[in-house]
Amino acid sequence: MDLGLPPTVPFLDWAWDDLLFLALAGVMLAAAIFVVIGRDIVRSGLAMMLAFAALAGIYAMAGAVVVAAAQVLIYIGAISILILFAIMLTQTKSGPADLVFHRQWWAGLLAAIGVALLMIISVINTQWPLRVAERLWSPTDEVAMLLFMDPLYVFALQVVAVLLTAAVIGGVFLAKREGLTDPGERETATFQQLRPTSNLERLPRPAGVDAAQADQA
Amino acid sequence: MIGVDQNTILALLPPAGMVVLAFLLVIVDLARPGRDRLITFVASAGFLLLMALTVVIGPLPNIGILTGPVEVFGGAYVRDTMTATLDLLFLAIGLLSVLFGPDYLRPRGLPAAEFAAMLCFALTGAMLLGGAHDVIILFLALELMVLPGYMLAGYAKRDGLSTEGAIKYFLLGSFSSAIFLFGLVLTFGFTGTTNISEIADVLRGGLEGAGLAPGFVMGLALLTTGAAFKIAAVPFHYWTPDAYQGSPTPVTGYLSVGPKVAAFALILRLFVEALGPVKEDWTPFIVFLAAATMTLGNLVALSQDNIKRMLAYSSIAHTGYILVGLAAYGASAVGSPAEQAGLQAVFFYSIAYAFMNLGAFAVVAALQRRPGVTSQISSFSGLGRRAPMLAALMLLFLLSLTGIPPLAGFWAKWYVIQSALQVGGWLTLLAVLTMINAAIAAFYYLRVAVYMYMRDAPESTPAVSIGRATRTGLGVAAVATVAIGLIPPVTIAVITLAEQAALALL
Amino acid sequence: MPTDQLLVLSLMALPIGGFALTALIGRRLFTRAWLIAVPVMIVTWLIAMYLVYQTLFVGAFGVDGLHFTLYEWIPAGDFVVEANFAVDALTAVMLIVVTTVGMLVHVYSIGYMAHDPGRWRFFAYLNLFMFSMLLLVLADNFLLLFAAWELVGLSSYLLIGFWYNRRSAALAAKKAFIVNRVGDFGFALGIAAVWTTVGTLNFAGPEGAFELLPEALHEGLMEPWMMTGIALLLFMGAMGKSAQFPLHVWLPDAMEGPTPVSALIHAATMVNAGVYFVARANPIFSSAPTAMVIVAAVGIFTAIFAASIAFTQRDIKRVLAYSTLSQLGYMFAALGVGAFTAAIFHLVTHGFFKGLLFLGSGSVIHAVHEEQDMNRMGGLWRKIPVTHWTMLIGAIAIAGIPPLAGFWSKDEILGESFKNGFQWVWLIGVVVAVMTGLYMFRLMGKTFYGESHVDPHIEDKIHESGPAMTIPLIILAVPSLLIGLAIGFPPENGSIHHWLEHTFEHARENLGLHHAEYALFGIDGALAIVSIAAAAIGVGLGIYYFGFFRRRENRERVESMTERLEPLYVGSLNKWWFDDLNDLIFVRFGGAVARAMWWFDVRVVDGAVNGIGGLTQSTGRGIRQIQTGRVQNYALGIAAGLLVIAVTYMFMAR
Amino acid sequence: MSQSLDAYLVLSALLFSIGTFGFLARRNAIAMLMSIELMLNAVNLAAIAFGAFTPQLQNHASLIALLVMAVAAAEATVGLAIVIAIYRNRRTPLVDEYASMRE
Amino acid sequence: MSNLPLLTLVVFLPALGALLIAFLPRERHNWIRWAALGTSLVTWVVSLVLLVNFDPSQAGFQFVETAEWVPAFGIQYKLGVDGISIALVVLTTTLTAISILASFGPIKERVKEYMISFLMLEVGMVGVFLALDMFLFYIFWELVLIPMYLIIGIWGGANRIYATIKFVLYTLIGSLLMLVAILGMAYSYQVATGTWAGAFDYLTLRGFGFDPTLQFFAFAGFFLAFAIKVPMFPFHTWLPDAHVEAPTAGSVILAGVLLKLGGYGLLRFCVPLFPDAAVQWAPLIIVLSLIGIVYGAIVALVQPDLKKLVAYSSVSHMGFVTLGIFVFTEQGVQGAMMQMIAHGIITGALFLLVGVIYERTHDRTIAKMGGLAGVLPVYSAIFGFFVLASLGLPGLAGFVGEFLVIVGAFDFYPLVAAVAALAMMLGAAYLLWMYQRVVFGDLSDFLRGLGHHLTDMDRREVLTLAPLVAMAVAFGIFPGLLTELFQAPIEDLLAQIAPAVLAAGGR
Repeated sequence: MDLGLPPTVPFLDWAWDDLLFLALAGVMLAAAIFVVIGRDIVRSGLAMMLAFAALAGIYAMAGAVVVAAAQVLIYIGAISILILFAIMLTQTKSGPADLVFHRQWWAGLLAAIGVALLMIISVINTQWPLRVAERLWSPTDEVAMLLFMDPLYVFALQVVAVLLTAAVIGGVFLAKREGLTDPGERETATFQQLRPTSNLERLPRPAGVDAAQADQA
Repeated sequence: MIGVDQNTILALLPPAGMVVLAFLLVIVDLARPGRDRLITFVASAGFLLLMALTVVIGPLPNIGILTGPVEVFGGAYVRDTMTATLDLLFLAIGLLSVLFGPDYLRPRGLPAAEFAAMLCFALTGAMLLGGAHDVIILFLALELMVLPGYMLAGYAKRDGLSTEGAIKYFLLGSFSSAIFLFGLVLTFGFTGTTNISEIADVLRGGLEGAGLAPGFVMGLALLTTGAAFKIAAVPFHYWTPDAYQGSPTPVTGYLSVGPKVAAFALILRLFVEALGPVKEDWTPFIVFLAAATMTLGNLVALSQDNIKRMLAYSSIAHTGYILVGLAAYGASAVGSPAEQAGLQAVFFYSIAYAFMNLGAFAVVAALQRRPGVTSQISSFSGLGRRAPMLAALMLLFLLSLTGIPPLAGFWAKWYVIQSALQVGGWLTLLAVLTMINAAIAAFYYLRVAVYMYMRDAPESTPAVSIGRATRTGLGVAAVATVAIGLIPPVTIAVITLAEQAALALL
Repeated sequence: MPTDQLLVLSLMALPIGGFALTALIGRRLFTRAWLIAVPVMIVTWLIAMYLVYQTLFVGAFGVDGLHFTLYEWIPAGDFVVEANFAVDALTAVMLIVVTTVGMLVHVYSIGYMAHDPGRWRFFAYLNLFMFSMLLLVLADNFLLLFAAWELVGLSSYLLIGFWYNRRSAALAAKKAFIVNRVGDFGFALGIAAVWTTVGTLNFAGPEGAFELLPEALHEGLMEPWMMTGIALLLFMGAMGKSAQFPLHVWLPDAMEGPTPVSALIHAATMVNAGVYFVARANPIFSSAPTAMVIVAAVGIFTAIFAASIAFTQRDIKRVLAYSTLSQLGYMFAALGVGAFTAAIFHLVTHGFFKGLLFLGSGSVIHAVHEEQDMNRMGGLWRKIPVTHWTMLIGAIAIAGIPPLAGFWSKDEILGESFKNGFQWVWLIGVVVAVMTGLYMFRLMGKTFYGESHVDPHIEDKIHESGPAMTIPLIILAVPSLLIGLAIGFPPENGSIHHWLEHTFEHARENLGLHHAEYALFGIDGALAIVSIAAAAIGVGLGIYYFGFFRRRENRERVESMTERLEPLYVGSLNKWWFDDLNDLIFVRFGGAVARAMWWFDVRVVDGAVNGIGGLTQSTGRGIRQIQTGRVQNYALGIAAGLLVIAVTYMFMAR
Repeated sequence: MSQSLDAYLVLSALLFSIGTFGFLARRNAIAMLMSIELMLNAVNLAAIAFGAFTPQLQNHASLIALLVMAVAAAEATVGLAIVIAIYRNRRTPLVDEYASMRE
Repeated sequence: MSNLPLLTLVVFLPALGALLIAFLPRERHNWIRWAALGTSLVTWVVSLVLLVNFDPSQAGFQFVETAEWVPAFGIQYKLGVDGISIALVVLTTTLTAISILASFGPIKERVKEYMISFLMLEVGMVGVFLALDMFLFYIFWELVLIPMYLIIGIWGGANRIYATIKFVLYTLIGSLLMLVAILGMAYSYQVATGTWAGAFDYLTLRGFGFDPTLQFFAFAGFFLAFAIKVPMFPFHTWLPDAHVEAPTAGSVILAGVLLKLGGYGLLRFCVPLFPDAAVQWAPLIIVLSLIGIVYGAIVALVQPDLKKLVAYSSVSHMGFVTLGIFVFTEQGVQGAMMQMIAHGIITGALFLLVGVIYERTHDRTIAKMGGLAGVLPVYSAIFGFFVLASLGLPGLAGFVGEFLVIVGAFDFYPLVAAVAALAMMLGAAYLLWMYQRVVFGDLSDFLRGLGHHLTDMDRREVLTLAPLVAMAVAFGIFPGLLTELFQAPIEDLLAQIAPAVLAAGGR
């Protein structure tokens, strides 16, 4: 398909791919940042869907079209929706900043920046021994063949199946609302007692000095 | 093509059987809802059957259809002595946990079926972890193990503490999983393979002269962090006390051993087998983690008033002790006997620890059969009079945890120290630190004994009664704790098991 | 086993058997508690006399005496201590004093203790003491002697503290034992030194320490200072037992015990053990001239020091106690100057007359209803004549008026000190002789003469003691009168000198003392005159001040004298503040030190232990705070951990 | 740039860090869950990137990403179930208010 | 006789008895008591049979029993007895029987648990003395800890929990480091020989000759464990607390046997296994011993509590043991052994006596006592006897050991002996002062207030003390009975460390 575009982006002298990549990356990062700083959690959820979509585009650019498709199906179609439902179930819309962010958000920010710097520095400085210059494509059929023919992935698929089953069984149990009141006493009844009290048994002072007092402990 | 041959079936039978058992339990529950005793029976019978099956399949020292390691699914899963040993251990853990469940769950209106089923799923993951020979499987198995664990932690879903523990466990666990996964991917990108043997080969080959690439080092750091989280090593232990305290007590018992041993299996497969060639790089961290973990665990345990929380910190400390074995492996020269000794120590300690720690939690759970009994240490007051047998068992487990000979826990420490001493150097100091820690630990373990034997219970304290399942389970744990320490054939059997399992890794 | 050995053993077996039997069944004998102890003692005395006869007069055991081993007491590799015994001349002489006085005291006690409910204990202890004392003189090695040494200390402890509910008695008993232990500290070390040097602890024989030690010195195997050290360490033991300055403090207090005990233990026998031991160990001491000088100095200083205190004491027994100290000082001075025979001679005579004086004082005390303060006596001589006359004999004897016993021995001591080149000892000795006469006659005067100061209530009830008490007094008066003549005449050539000649051969050789003829009309005569004069002056002064008939002038003389000698008087009255010094050093300062150390133990040593424990706990409690319960904190912790680990990895990676 | 492995990896690192920040800073359990999803996606991106530039990994990377997605789905299921359960107990989704257990 | 595994019998008979008691009904106190006493007496008889059949002329171990245990590490079940251990074994069995008898009166609650604990304690103690395998030794060593922990903690006095935890922690720290040393030693052996066989065998290790660095540290590990147990200054502070809080019989065993474990360990393991290190460490140990001797005695002077006084006196007396061992002379070591036996007998008896008075008055404050001699003549006499024995009166057991140590120390360095001999004075001072305050004088108001409760010792109490009196006298007059037992092993030991002593410039 030839749209008659110039081989590179005008003025910037970038490949068009690069421009697309940058655009998608920009969208994704912006959306991701909105996810983590947005006050309205519903919007955060929606932004997350956007970020996932942009990511799907990047996957496609990186040649992993199957993954791109799966991203749309699974992440956007399933997980995000799930999360949105959960938000609906638990959320009282937006709130002031102190409800959104923990007081130590700045420390978190520092840590995140640190992680980012470390990761970026380390990956940039690495000569990946196996890398090739040219981007490769992962043809869907090959991926499919691999998935169903390679014993590793067959096995992995089985494990994932069990994993999902387990998650579903457990999730249903946990999320299921039971009308009956609890017949047994709940351990929450003892909340107060759980607060650490200080009648700890500490080594008393020398016995000769205040034996009697120490014994009262 | 996938060759489903005899070996594949044999190799995969125990974990597969576990999945089947899980489904069976769900089906039984659907068919006959609320029959807790039936569920417990089916589950324990299933565990026993699977144990027998595992023994029959092998490969165990001198037993088993399989006589050597078998790789299946293109090398994604391996059944060697380590796998078999860990399978047995996980099955035993499962059996005990299932037995301890009903006494606690039933009075609180919690079903046994889902508990048992979740346990089965989690243990499937653990067992797969023991045999995983591909990082993809490793990760999936890890998730399979931890996800049911999160749910088990929140199993008492109407209990605020249980769910609180669960969400903390879940959030932090997922966070660490992501970190771990990133590490895996970086490794994967660096080595170009996911197979554990191949990773080792690549690393072994690629280390000639050249240093490690920063990207891979970053991967190592991420992996170390993730793994340290899973075993609850300091400073990644934060989830442990809260999750353990909040969880229903039988679950706490399981959490304190199952995921921990499984996480060690992961470390053995990943760090020892795959990253063994770069052990010089990660060993210093293990040494540090070991020292920090046992020291902090013990120090904080000193001042705990809640026995579950205390045992949680104590389990952190035990993680530290096990790490000493790993450190011994890491610090020793390649091919030296200390390498094997270190790994052997890890296995032996895990086995001994599983029984004694489960036993201790089981006593706590048994006490809490009557709802309203808190997990404050003071609820042990006068137990020596109220329930002499139970108190004696608790004392036994505590002594074993302390490391008093000739109980299992003593041998475990023995092994750890010995492996560290074999390496010498800094590890000698680590051994000494271990012993000092053991002495500190004696203080809080004995504090429980003080309550049991030297303080009187309040007047109104009701009698203690324990169910048959718990009784059986306690008996098993106690017999194991004593037998591993005291009865020579058993000791030797466990030693051999640990030895062969260690050899399988080298 | 030969009869002689059996007899020797029975000397010890009888009293210890008597002790055991009395301890077990004595209580049921009520007033006849003596029924076992006294006969046993009489038999013991008879056996002892037989042995003495065999040793000294028949010479049945030769010059070296009878030596035999019962069994190996402590076999510990090279270190072997036997239970071996010896009867030689020195022992025999000691046996005379010990058993005779012991027997008489036993008899005397029948009367003296007749009304005490604890009499069975008393007789049991007396027998125990006799056993220990006999073991002491019979022992043929250092350690066995040391054992006996401690056992007599024990008996002394038990007897001093006999009236246990009297606090002062209990304290005195304790003090006696502990002060003796101070001496024994040195003694034990001395014994250890002997063994380390020569590898044996036996006294006699060619392989005995008394042969080997001087030999080792001769052959240069040991330095002279080592010999001196050994001698001084051993002497420490003797100082303790014989109450020499500065370990004298226990003896006056020991008078808290019943009077027969004072007579037996604290005058006639036990306190002489030090003298006996130094005499026994003469080969060692004579090889260490420096030590000898120190012995002489300590002895003569004690003599004058104690005599000075005896002037002012009011308690009749205390005066006698200080007198005993003083006389013991004489003996040590004699030992120190090399006059071993003289020392033993004085030991014998002193044993008799001091025993007599003590028993007499007991009789007096009994008569005035347990009153010991001489200011509350006076004029008793008519009421208790037997006591008076016998005590007078004792007093003259101790004062050193010839021909009574004390003169001969004391004169010999003074004479030999002068002749052996210790003129300073002689000079002080003469002064002490004056003082002796003075304080003894002060005692006699205050007690028996002058007007009565006795409590009027008991004035009428005073009567002479019964025969059980008076007969021993009379019997003892005989040797006090005559024994000096009997065994010590002619001077330096009496029987005792012949008996002991062989025993002190070593010493003479080592010291190189030539044995000049006694020159009655030469230096010896002159010296004798001096000592007679000194004694006479002392007695004269005593009579002058305290008189036979207490008159106003007497008291005025005393008062004017005390005024003139005020500082000396006060010092003497307060025993030169020695008890206060001890109290200050040991009780107050020592107690403070001990309390300080206890404080140190509880606060510092144990405090460190608990501190470490507490620190551990509080560290735990501190670290505990990082577990905030908030997931974000935890996550932050994890992230921080990750960063730290990653950065470290980066730096550490190859 | 789109031909550069580093670019993808840097992007992945950025996404991972944003997720990390979200996890560290947000109080809402679901927001934290979403942050984790971002982190998992970052992992996937890295995997795909490696696949795109490493012949041996080419197709494997896609499969890894797929498996990770499945895991993420399971994780989300479990997580949301737990969130709902605790919300019933505590009536708040703010995680830092769940601090009954501490020290 | 030789076919019977006598040593195993003597170790595990008490365990059998404990098992039997476990099946007796809990409320049948008398059955339990008699069963425990019977067990301990049978054990005692077996130990006597052992003693009778023992040949003191041999230096080596006799009645050795060996069985494989964990061959992978060369761990064996190996028991054996020599002159040193047999004396301590008999002391242990005797004191245990006496302690059990002495507990008939005072222990009225939880008799069953008490007796089981006591018998298990005996298993551990006898086992420690008999074990010839380092591993087995360690097991018995730790086994002692738990029953004692319970005995103090359950049947102890007011501040018992503090005391028992302190006791256990203190001991545990030492023993855990000893474990490190044991393992280091075994491993070093394995490296040198290439086999684990014999790596824990005492007899093999004893002649092995480890390298100096290992010796230095392994010695430190062992020494700490034993020094705490002995206890040496400055590791002694658990002792007064433990003694004060322990029930009477517990104190008896604590003083009589447990402290001996430390002395025995030094003699059996520290010195022969690490001769070079022992010589190297000796000066420090001697200094600490001397401090302990003098310091313990001085602190004992001012103790207000009878038990504390006796406890501090133990510190002083046990100082002689460590001193005697580390001067490396025949007399020193003989003295140390004698002192251990004597201290076991005498201090055990003193604690029994304190217990007798405590049972009547429920008080141990010296200041409240006084004048017992008039009311309790038999008690006062026996008390006096042991006071004298304790202060080292010749003719009683306490003297021989002390004197031999002084002689041995003098041989080593006279000043050392001089400092040690200070204890003669100080010992007399604190003991006699205490005795005077308790027994002499007028009956105190406190005691008078007790009226007719203040009775003299009954027959059972006399019976518990009579054997101790007999032993104190017998070993004082015939110390050869014991020294002959010790002679051969001690000569053996000294011959073994002679090269090390020579190398260090000793004699």
